[in-house]
Amino acid sequence: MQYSEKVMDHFMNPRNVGVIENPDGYGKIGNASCGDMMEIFLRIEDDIIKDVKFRTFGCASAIATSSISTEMILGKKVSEALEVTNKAVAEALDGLPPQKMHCSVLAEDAIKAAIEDYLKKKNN
Amino acid sequence: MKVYLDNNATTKLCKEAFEAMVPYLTEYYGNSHSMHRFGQETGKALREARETIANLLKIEADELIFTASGTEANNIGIRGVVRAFERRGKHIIVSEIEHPSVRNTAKDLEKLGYEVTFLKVDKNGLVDLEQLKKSIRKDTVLISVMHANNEVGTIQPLKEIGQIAKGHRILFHVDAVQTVGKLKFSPKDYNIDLMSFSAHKFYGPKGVGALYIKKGTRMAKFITGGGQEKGLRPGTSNVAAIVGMAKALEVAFKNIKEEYKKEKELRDYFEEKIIEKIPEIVINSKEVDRLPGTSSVTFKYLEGESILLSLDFKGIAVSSGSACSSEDLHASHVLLGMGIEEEFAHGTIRFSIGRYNTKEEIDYVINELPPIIERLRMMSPLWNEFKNN
Amino acid sequence: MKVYLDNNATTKLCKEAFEAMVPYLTEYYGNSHSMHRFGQETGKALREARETIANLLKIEADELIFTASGTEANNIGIRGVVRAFERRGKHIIVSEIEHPSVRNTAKDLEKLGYEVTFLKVDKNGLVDLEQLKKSIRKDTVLISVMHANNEVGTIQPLKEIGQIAKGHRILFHVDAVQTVGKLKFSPKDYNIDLMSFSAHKFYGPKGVGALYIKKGTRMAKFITGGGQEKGLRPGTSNVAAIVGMAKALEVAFKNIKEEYKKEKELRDYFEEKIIEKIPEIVINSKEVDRLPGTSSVTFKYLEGESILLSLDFKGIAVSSGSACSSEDLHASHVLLGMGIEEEFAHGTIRFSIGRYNTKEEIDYVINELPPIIERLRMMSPLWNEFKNN
Ligand SMILES: Cc1ncc(COP(=O)(O)O)c(C=O)c1O
Ligand SMILES: Cc1ncc(COP(=O)(O)O)c(C=O)c1O
Ligand code: FES
Ligand code: FES
Repeated sequence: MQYSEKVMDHFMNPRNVGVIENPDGYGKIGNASCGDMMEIFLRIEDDIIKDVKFRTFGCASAIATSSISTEMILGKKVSEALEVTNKAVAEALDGLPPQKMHCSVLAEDAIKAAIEDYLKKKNN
Repeated sequence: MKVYLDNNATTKLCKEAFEAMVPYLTEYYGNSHSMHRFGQETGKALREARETIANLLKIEADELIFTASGTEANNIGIRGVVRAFERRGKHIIVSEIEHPSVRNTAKDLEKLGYEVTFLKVDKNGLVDLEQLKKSIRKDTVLISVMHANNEVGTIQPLKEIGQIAKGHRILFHVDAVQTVGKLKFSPKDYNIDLMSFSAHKFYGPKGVGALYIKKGTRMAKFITGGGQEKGLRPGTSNVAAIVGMAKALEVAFKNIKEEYKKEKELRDYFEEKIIEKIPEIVINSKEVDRLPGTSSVTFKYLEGESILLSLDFKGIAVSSGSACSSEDLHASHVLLGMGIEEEFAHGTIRFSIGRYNTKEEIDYVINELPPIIERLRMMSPLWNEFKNN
Repeated sequence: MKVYLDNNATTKLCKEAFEAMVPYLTEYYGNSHSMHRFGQETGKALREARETIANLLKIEADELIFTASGTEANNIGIRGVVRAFERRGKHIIVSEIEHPSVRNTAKDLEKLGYEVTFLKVDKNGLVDLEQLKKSIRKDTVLISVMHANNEVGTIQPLKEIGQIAKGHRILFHVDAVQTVGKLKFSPKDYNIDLMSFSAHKFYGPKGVGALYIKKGTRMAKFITGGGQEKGLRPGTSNVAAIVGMAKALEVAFKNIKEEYKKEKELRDYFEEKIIEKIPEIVINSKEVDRLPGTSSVTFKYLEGESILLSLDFKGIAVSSGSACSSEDLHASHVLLGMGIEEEFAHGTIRFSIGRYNTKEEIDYVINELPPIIERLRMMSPLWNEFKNN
């Protein structure tokens, strides 16, 4: 099994690692016993993602997909961010080994969860 | 710097073995079972290699068959006796932490109508002798327990197990792939009936292993073909590799005690330093007799593949017990069998020190490891949860 | 002079293959399934070797698993499918003249509850297609027929057999150990589902073979262990040998037609001359398509071992179909299967010419052989009986 250079780059130099205090949206997905967990923090103004931070426990593929997906949603409208699929994330990384495709779902799900959290807060 | 700390996976072929092999890869190529001179040249080499290994292991040359790997030796040994002893009974006992070549063989035997008891191990990976005794039945024909575990290095009490087996007239198979060439012993020391080993674990070539079969042990054939290796492992003999195996074992035995000491010192030094420098780690099986060069370290709140690749980026080669770096996405059954929680099994890394490692290399690892762990933990939600509680 | 005419038994490793192997016996030693760089280096070599061989055989890389020998490939292939298709039926068909690695596997399957039809062959060693058709039953799951026979060189009508198999939706296994690297073909040409071959027959290293498994073929595991080679041939990959195999096949394919022509010319020249010089001999399978370098000669009223050793004394290496030079003291089942009388089977010698033989060497054999035969016949009561009648 071999990772693309892009995966290795995002794994070794992940973008947007960290936390946002009092985030507008927060999502946490995964299960430590399965070997993966991701949390994502969003700061949203006027339905636009102004800032995003993440933390991930998992393999190189999990960390790289987390990293690149934060780049992909930064500056986007919430509705656009919801359209980011795990396939698009994998493609942006120049592909993932087949047995690692499942890790890319983690990022997609975490983004969705954070946006749902944001929408729920907003509607309350 | 490049530091190879994956010597339990495979080792570098030693120069002596390579040089011993070269003539059999160039000049001497006859089939060792042919009657003509081309065959006699290689036939003689085959005989001598068998004698060399037999002498080192204090067995008879006649008690040794060459195989293509440790895996094959395990299959031929286990499947060969259970089939030969089918009429006496169809129950076998294997430990919970065997290598897949024993474990999956036992599982396949279950499908084929045999019954298997998987022996539990304690938190250090030691089998429970009381459970072993209780598991023995009238129809038990085989006990198979590995000598040292490849992931954590735990050395099993073979002497006691061998006595139990002998007392019940049950055959005793040992997967000694991790110990032959590292520890000095003979299968005769432990009442072993069948013992598997593999050259590439002791600086011999890949693609060759052997099975010790105690004289008089009834065996059915597993792989069928011509008459080579008593008909138990047919196929044109791989003389070059066998010669390399014998030479490698000879070299390994020459300094076996010094080598043991050196590896243990490096390993102990390594562990002492990283315990000092890195919080929240566990050294597995530390309390029991282990392989001298093996260090299994659980880095809590981390996933192994990410550690492995980060180390690799620095030129350091290790292996991981994480599901994420395994083919079937299951966490190591060895670590789980020892009662390590799944979450922590994921974060377990095996450092295996070998003959060619130096103190300088270990120092390099000791320096590179802490910042890697810190960086990854900063990213880990689990670590941050832990820190905040 | 030393003349090696036992190329059907095994061949000399070619220089190109040896040189391709050396880096993987010295510098690159990582486990090809490890994630670190040491493993990626060898993993890449393994992938490339698989692709090279697949390209030459016009199959997909994914359809090839590496084994330790032709024998193992035959066992994994045959036992793998019969177990996988057990529910559909338990009848298989194999030819009467298979190599022991197929023949004894079929016989073992009989013991395990399968039914085997052994297909008769004619005096040239060709299977009877009519008998094949008649042997097919509702529960037939596999036909296994070798491509070329190792003793007499007879090439079977694989195209026709493949069509028959396909027509009945029966799997078709071919032991192509004697033809891969000598004849240019693809398993796709003949509707083959499984095909075994072995590197040491085409100037590659001993200890490595391969099994072609047509995409989508259901296979049960024969040997169990880790996940290597799709779990069908577990054990640490022998990368050096696999790299050598790929290189050897590449070299063999480069001049495959010229080589065929050269060997055939030498062989035909040899046969012409000895027919001229030696009375009462029979060239077996002369009337049919044979391997180019194989010459099976029956020296009537003589016993093979004595010929073999007399030739060996002159530096000439051949093999014999005599019971006396076999381990089980049975005359060759191939020769007997072809209807050759036991008495004559004993006096049959296989001369197998290969890449490195020269016309000069053949001339030497042509000169040395007649006096040897004459001397031995002088001693033989059978010969004298014959002469006096
Ligand atoms: C036709 C045939 N099949 C199978 C084999 C077995 O090959 P190996 O020696 O690689 O196991 C041989 C050669 O010995 C052979 O000639
Ligand atoms: C304990 C143990 N048994 C068996 C094996 C299998 O050996 P091989 O790779 O030679 O088949 C290994 C190594 O992979 C091992 O560590
Ligand atoms: S997080 Fe386990 S495989 Fe990616
Ligand atoms: S005559 Fe001696 S074995 Fe046949």
